[in-house]
Amino acid sequence: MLRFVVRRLLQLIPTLFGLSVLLFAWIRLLPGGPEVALLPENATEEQRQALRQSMGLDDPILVQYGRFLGDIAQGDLGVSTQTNRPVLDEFLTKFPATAELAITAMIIAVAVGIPLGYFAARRRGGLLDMAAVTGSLVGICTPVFFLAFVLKVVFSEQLGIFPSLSRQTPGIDATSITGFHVLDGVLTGEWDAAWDAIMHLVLPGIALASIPLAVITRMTRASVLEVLDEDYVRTANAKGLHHSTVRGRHVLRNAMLPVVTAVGYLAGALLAGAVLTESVFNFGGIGQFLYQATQERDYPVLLGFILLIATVYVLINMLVDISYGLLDPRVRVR
Amino acid sequence: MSKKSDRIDRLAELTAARAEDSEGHSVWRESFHRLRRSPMAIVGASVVVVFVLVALLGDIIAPHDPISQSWRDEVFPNRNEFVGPRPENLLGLDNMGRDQFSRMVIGARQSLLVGVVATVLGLSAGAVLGGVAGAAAGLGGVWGARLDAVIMRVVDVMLALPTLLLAVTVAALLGPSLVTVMIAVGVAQVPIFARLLRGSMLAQANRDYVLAASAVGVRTRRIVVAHILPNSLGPVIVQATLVLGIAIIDAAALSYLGLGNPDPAVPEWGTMLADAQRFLSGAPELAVYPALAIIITALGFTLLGEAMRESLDPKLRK
Amino acid sequence: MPLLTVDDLSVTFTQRGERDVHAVDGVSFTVDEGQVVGLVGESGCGKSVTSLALMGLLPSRGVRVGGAAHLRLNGGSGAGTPDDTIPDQEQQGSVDLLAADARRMRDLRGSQIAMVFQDPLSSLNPVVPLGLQVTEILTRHQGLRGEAARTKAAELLERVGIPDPRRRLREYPHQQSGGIRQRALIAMAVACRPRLMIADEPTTALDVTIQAQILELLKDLVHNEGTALLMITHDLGVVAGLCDGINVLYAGRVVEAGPRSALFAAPTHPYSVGLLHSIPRLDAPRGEPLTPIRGSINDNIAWNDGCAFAPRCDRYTEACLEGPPELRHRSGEHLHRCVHPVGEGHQEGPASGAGPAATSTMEGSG
Amino acid sequence: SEREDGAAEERNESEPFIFAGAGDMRSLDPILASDGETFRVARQAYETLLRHEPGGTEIVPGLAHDWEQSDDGTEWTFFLEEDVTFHDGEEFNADAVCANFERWYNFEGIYQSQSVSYYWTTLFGGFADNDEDLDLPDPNFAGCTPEDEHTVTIEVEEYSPDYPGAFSMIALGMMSPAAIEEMEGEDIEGDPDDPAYPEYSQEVGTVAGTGPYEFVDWDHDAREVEMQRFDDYWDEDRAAQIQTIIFQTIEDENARMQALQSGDIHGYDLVAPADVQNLQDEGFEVPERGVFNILYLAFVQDDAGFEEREDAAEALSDPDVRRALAHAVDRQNIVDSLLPEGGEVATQFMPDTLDGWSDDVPTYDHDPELAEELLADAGYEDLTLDFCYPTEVTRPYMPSPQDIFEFITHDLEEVGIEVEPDSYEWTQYIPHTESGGCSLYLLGWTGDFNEAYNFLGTWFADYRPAWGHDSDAIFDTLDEAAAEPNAEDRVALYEEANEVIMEELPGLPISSSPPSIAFAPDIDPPTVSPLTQEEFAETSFE
Amino acid sequence: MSQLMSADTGTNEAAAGGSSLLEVHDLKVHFPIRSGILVDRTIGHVRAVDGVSLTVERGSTYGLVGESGCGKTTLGRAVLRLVDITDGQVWFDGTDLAHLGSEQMRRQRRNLQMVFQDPLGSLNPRQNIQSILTEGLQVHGLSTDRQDTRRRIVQALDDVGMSGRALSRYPHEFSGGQRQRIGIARALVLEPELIICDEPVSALDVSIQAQVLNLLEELQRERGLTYLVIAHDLAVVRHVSDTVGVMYLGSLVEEADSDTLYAQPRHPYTRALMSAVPVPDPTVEDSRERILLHGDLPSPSNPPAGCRFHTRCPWSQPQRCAEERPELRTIAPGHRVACHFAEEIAEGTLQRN
Ligand SMILES: Nc1ncnc2c1ncn2[C@@H]1O[C@H](COP(=O)(O)OP(=O)(O)OP(=O)(O)O)[C@@H](O)[C@H]1O
Ligand SMILES: Nc1ncnc2c1ncn2[C@@H]1O[C@H](COP(=O)(O)OP(=O)(O)OP(=O)(O)O)[C@@H](O)[C@H]1O
Ligand SMILES: [Mg+2]
Ligand SMILES: [Mg+2]
Repeated sequence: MLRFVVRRLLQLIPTLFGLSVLLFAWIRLLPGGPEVALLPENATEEQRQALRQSMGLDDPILVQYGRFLGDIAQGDLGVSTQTNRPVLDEFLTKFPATAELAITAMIIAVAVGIPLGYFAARRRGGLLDMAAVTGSLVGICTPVFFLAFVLKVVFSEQLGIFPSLSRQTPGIDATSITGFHVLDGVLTGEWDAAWDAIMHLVLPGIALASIPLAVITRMTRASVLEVLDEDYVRTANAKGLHHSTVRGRHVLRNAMLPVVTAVGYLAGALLAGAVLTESVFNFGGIGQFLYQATQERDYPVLLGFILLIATVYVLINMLVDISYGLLDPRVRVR
Repeated sequence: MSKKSDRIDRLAELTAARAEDSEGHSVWRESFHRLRRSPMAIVGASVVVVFVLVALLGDIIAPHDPISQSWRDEVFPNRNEFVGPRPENLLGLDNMGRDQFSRMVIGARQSLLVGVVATVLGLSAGAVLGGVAGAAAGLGGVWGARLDAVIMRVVDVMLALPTLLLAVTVAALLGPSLVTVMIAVGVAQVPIFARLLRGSMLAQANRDYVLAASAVGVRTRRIVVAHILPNSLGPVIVQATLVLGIAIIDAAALSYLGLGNPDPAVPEWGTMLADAQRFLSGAPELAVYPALAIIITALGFTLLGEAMRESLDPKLRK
Repeated sequence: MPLLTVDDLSVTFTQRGERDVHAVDGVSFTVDEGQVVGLVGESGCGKSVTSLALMGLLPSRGVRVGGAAHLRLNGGSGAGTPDDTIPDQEQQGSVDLLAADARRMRDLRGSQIAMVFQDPLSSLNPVVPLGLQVTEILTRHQGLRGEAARTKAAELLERVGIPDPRRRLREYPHQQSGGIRQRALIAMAVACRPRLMIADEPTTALDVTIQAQILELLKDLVHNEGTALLMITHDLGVVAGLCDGINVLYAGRVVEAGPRSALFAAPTHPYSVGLLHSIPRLDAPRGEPLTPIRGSINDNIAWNDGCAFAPRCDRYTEACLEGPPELRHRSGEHLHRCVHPVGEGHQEGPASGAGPAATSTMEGSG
Repeated sequence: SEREDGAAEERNESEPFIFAGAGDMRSLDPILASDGETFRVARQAYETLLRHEPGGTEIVPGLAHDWEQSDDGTEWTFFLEEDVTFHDGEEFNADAVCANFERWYNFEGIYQSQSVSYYWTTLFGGFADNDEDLDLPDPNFAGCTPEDEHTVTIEVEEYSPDYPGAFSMIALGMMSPAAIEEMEGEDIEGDPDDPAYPEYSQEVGTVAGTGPYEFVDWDHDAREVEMQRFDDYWDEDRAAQIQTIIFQTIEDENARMQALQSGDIHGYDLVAPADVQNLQDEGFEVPERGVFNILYLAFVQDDAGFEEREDAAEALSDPDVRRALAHAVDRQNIVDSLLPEGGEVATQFMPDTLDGWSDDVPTYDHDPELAEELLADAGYEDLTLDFCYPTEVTRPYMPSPQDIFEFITHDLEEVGIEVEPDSYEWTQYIPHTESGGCSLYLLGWTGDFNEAYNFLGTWFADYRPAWGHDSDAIFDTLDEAAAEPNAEDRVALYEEANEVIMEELPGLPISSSPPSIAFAPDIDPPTVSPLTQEEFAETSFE
Repeated sequence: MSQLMSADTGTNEAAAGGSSLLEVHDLKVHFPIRSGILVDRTIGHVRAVDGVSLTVERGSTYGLVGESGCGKTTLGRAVLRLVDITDGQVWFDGTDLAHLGSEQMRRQRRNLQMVFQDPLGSLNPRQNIQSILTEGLQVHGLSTDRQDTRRRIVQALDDVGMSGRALSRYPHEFSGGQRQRIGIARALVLEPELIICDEPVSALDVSIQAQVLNLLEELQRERGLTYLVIAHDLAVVRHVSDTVGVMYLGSLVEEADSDTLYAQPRHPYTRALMSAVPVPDPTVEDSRERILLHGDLPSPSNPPAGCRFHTRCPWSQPQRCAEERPELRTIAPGHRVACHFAEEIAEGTLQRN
């Protein structure tokens, strides 16, 4: 098992390395080169030269890449042109908001999707099944931003149940330790702050959960259907085991394997969906900041965030792989 | 003598029912037959057909110029006064006094265009990458394995970038335009297609019929092209259908984020939806129409894709 | 009263938009205590469906089960004390496996009747350690937990001839060889000393040398424990060495049944005869040609139209198409379902190779 | 239970007033800023020597209860309030005033950049030691002299119509001398065009003003500024009512409205016209501000090095083309359909409430036929023009830029002009249009104080690539007006300038319209100001 | 080894002129086991085939039996060069296939054909029967004339007992037996000299099995085909073969003509195998002596030292069996055994332990 974990950890290196190459190539491949992105359209040849000089664009490409890699290794991803703060700092301060939101969404998706998928599969062709199948299809096809907007209008503007924006009621007394508001509230015992943070998470969490929820429901359903047909489930039943044992140990446990993998790549969907959801809910995480960066052509942030998000994504997938290894003894071998 | 043939006829009659006619049905055709019986496919295909027709025949269907603000004297967005459905404007007017119905119709064209171009882009680039990797890994020995490893590493890395995020960044770097959206959405699909085709090809490469073909003396190139590829395309076609749906949603999202066509007059569902949210209190339908259009169209493609997936599923093939 | 009395068992698969499949069609047989009864037949003749019906493991939708299958009980292990919720008949010591409700069946399965399946790899849960898969049945039916269960499980594995049982308990199915896996499945099946064990092609996926080991093990268990065994297989050789009584199935019906000596000595149904002549025998002199059965199982006709085997039968006459043939006594317990049984004088046979199967399908008999 | 009640009451008492703007503030030190979002917040913490009457544009006493000007308008003497203390406990007096002016005048390095100290350079020219790279004007500031403890004289080189208005600019808010001393060492890093603000302007702690509220916290990530009532505020009549006030950033105007409706905020600025009626119907307060702005469409006549604009610039250099454009645009329609109630078509580049507004400017009625004719005569039947508009932004003079853009585009296309749309995010839009990157673009201006020069001078004092319009007639008239201390003569010159401008038509003034602000029903809102200079100290919960 | 070097091309004296069609010399196929953290390294080998030599006479059938995983399939594929040969020679009709260039090998394949175990899996589901059968002709340039091609494939179908009506149908529309016939027809249409049948009947029902076995025999009689039949079912192999080779863990342990093998099995493994095959006759079954092996086939990636079979052998002797690998030696004409104590066991001087 340890070997497996170490192996997976080491496999990160080529991926991250490849990522840096890709990003670097991408900057260079921008039509007209990076100066087009950084200089005004009517820039003079002199300005161009000066920029090329200062960015070392005339150095051999390998030297440039080496410098790029060196900077990254030192955590230097440049400075945001919007805020003038280092990109890494921006990311680190905004990450907790997005992480909190994404985790909420994932919890919703898993907590609702798995039971729903399971019961849909058990009552295949029944009413619940039809509802789950159509519901999840519609869920996948509904643009996140529209859903977010509708949720806001209904639950916040009309019914006034949940707040319509941000992570926290302004002016609430909350101590910040980790940047995760709910966690902070629990750690410090500021229960009202924790509750406030939870209330703020509900609507964006649901909006962001829509796609993962749909995917997990469908996947659970398909995979439960498949597992129900497996010989070992028949064996378990032949042993006269209680229904609950069969369901938990023999059906769900195996049916969860593909779902676990899905959680990994859904993390990507969550990070992407955060761009839209956070903007609608003014949530102030990396998604919204990235959106502002696209608006203001904040290239250092765009590229830096992409690199960091991809790293986070790769890390999540590695964790998912490792937990998959924990769940499925067969993959540990390799 | 006659007694014997009677007897044979009788038995033949009884067994005939199972012997079926001897006209061969290819797997594709069988799938298609199954597809035609699936309600999911029927609904999906109808939506898709209507959508494509509307998109192609938009100019004929649309009763008015979707860009001309012909009735702008009748609409006062600043006072929340809008014009709802009426005989000459089936879906009413938008906030600029344009015929909403015509805009919806012409908007379909943008969506189709983005969807098709992005999918073709993603599919062709992905298929080339995946096809080369798959062929190399399946048959190519040591060097093939290395080529495959290199390509798949690149694809892994691309896969590490969440698709919409990749699209947003591409769009931001290239500047807003329709072409940007197509490229962005297309590029995001490349790794998915590549993986899919490679996986599917590898699965096929291990099948006995491939071995049989090379045992017969078929050249490697022909094995790939004539045996492995056609059998691997099923999932790719399914995915392409699904991607068409996704592309329409993603394109709407990009337009919503302001990364689409910078000309706001050109009707595009995502932009229309983003725009209309401002008038939710006065004219909620302005937002609802494009939203429904996006959902229904994407749903149509998704249903069709899912139905195709089911009809191609070997498990259902008896 | 025999241990298991299967009476007119029929299983029909119904699916909307498709013809009903009569997978099992009026099968009757009995199994006595300590007896090994074989169900033989080609693929698709309904062997597995029969066993699943007896176990109550058929899917709940789209299946019609008819007939009865009484399992004799005599208080004691597993089933617990008499109880108001159990029907009267049961109180008297027998239960109809086809009529019992789901909860009751769960109590019976594993404790009174156990089953061993064909593919030992897919029949074991890949992500649960072998040990837990063995102990869970002990926990369920005997209330054993923790170390007690583990000790008992290790004993069981030891008994079915698995070396180093303690280690295996911690391991997973994929780490075991095919033989070990099948032994483990058998260990689970015998864990609660069931009165009846059903083995559905327990050796088909295994090599001959391993098959011999497993067959030996099964024999041993039947011998020592007095467990009755319903052996399902397509291999007549296996049946010949193991079973006391044999039922030959064809297209969902028993076409011939009897004690093995009688049946092998003088098979009467053309199908049984054909099967026996299809198999190359190791002890036969080389060069003796095989005489296969024509066509394939797809060439059947429905039993209602006559003998399902008629299209493949060399002895077929028009009489075969006059309704379904009856299952008749030949001698003693030897039964057959044939209009023109072998060895009873056959008047009107079509020339070999000119049978209807050869004309209606493309498959010649070579 | 008594204790509980008490706690509940206390919380109610400390319940913050939350107001949403469309952007975060940029700097705690107002001299480093030039944007409305910063000034809105800064106005609560700082005060200026003079200020505007609540709800109007008239200049009234601020920290100076009286002021005098010399005849030539170069010496300004202020008589200061006594007993005024800064948030950090320092005393406000003549020395403090001079400390501020000396500090600004002696800015060095990137502090001198236009993008840092825009208002200083606009109002007082350059610095003691101008950086040669920055191309700065000579300073107009000549010195600050404390006459006595509470009297101070500020001298300038020459008269400017920006005075005394300049002394009411919140950019020149008074900062505690102790704070100034502390800031002294901090440099601005980065580019002159893209400065990295010094830490003191980003973290609460150093800065201190005299206003009714003091800064408590600025959460950059949540983009919230929290302010606390300053209990030692000097003017009891204008002391703050509410204990805590929070300025929040919600970019999307729709989201701002929803936040107000769902009770997450108590007020917000820049209400979309479509929402005004709606909010009022639901019981929200949408007080009407006076009109003090101009929205215009610029006709840029110089390509400024943007080669693809060459043809467009040449066409726009033809006065007939510009006139044709003016006739093509249906401004009344824009005002009727898109702008808030109370908006009017502008006939010249300033609102009609301002002295200097002329009755005799040439007018350009909506007349598409005439426009087409003019274009045909000029030989530009198939003219293609690029037209820029800002995205994702609402300005006080321009509630929905894209809608206005679409209206105008439609009008232009009606007369046969082909429009190439181009959009930029606001922070990109300003530099791009300013450098002459667009042929047509939408922009506007809200006046800082009641002086025509604040409008006209902003655009037409000299040659700007933003207009590409070179006209001695306009520049000279405005120069003359700027140097004329006599109010009456000056107004006459303004009128003349307006007439010339409308004759030459470097761009088309479109409208003046009142920007809207909204408050929750349980709020007693502050007096709203045409200059968007609300003082939230007046606000209270009902 | 030296033979190997010189044997790149040209003919082998031993093979030339003789009646043997196929000679395999010391054939080895080792599959590398790759694993590694960043770059895959070879950390070991699966010795699927580990030094097999055998000769197949023209017009005869050579049967190969052994437990699952012992390398039968690999050996068959290696002959056709469908897997990479690690070492050894494969003389086919005077040519060493093991060292042919890939294009030459491809051409040779016309003469060596293969029938696969899984009849459905070995047919391309998207090709109809016509195209399946024509493909071989096409790639070998034999299908110049449309009519001739059609005649040939119809003939091939006829040979396997199917009608030409099948041509336009697809594999999934046939029964298992019919599919296997199609597989055989595909091999036949090229008129090969040698057909390698890899488990040709093990996926089929008993009754169909007999049909296919009869068909194979019939074809051999009619055309003088040579077969290499691979199966795990000893009864089947013995039934069809003239000579039978018994494989255990990658190598041959015994080889004899099929009657001799049944009458006088000399290798303990063969004996065990023989005794394990059930016979459908109760009297035989009840009276038979059984040699039960314990344990399973060891892993071919880590085979036991000495005699590969010693771990499971009832006669295994402490020292020699564990240390010295027995040669395949001729103990009687046409009877080769790889056991140190073959004679002792046969004479009964060595008892089972
Ligand atoms: N779930 C099902 N739905 C429909 N038909 C079924 C189902 N299960 C089995 N059948 C049909 O019932 C018949 C008997 O199947 P069964 O599995 O009992 O055969 P078998 O004798 O066990 O064959 P094998 O030797 O291949 O295991 C077959 O024709 C099969 O197609
Ligand atoms: N391509 C391959 N890569 C690695 N190992 C292989 C490969 N092909 C076969 N092997 C291994 O080589 C050994 C021999 O396999 P082979 O298929 O020849 O056995 P077999 O005797 O045909 O068995 P079966 O009766 O199961 O078909 C097995 O252990 C197998 O796992
Ligand atoms: Mg079965
Ligand atoms: Mg094999």
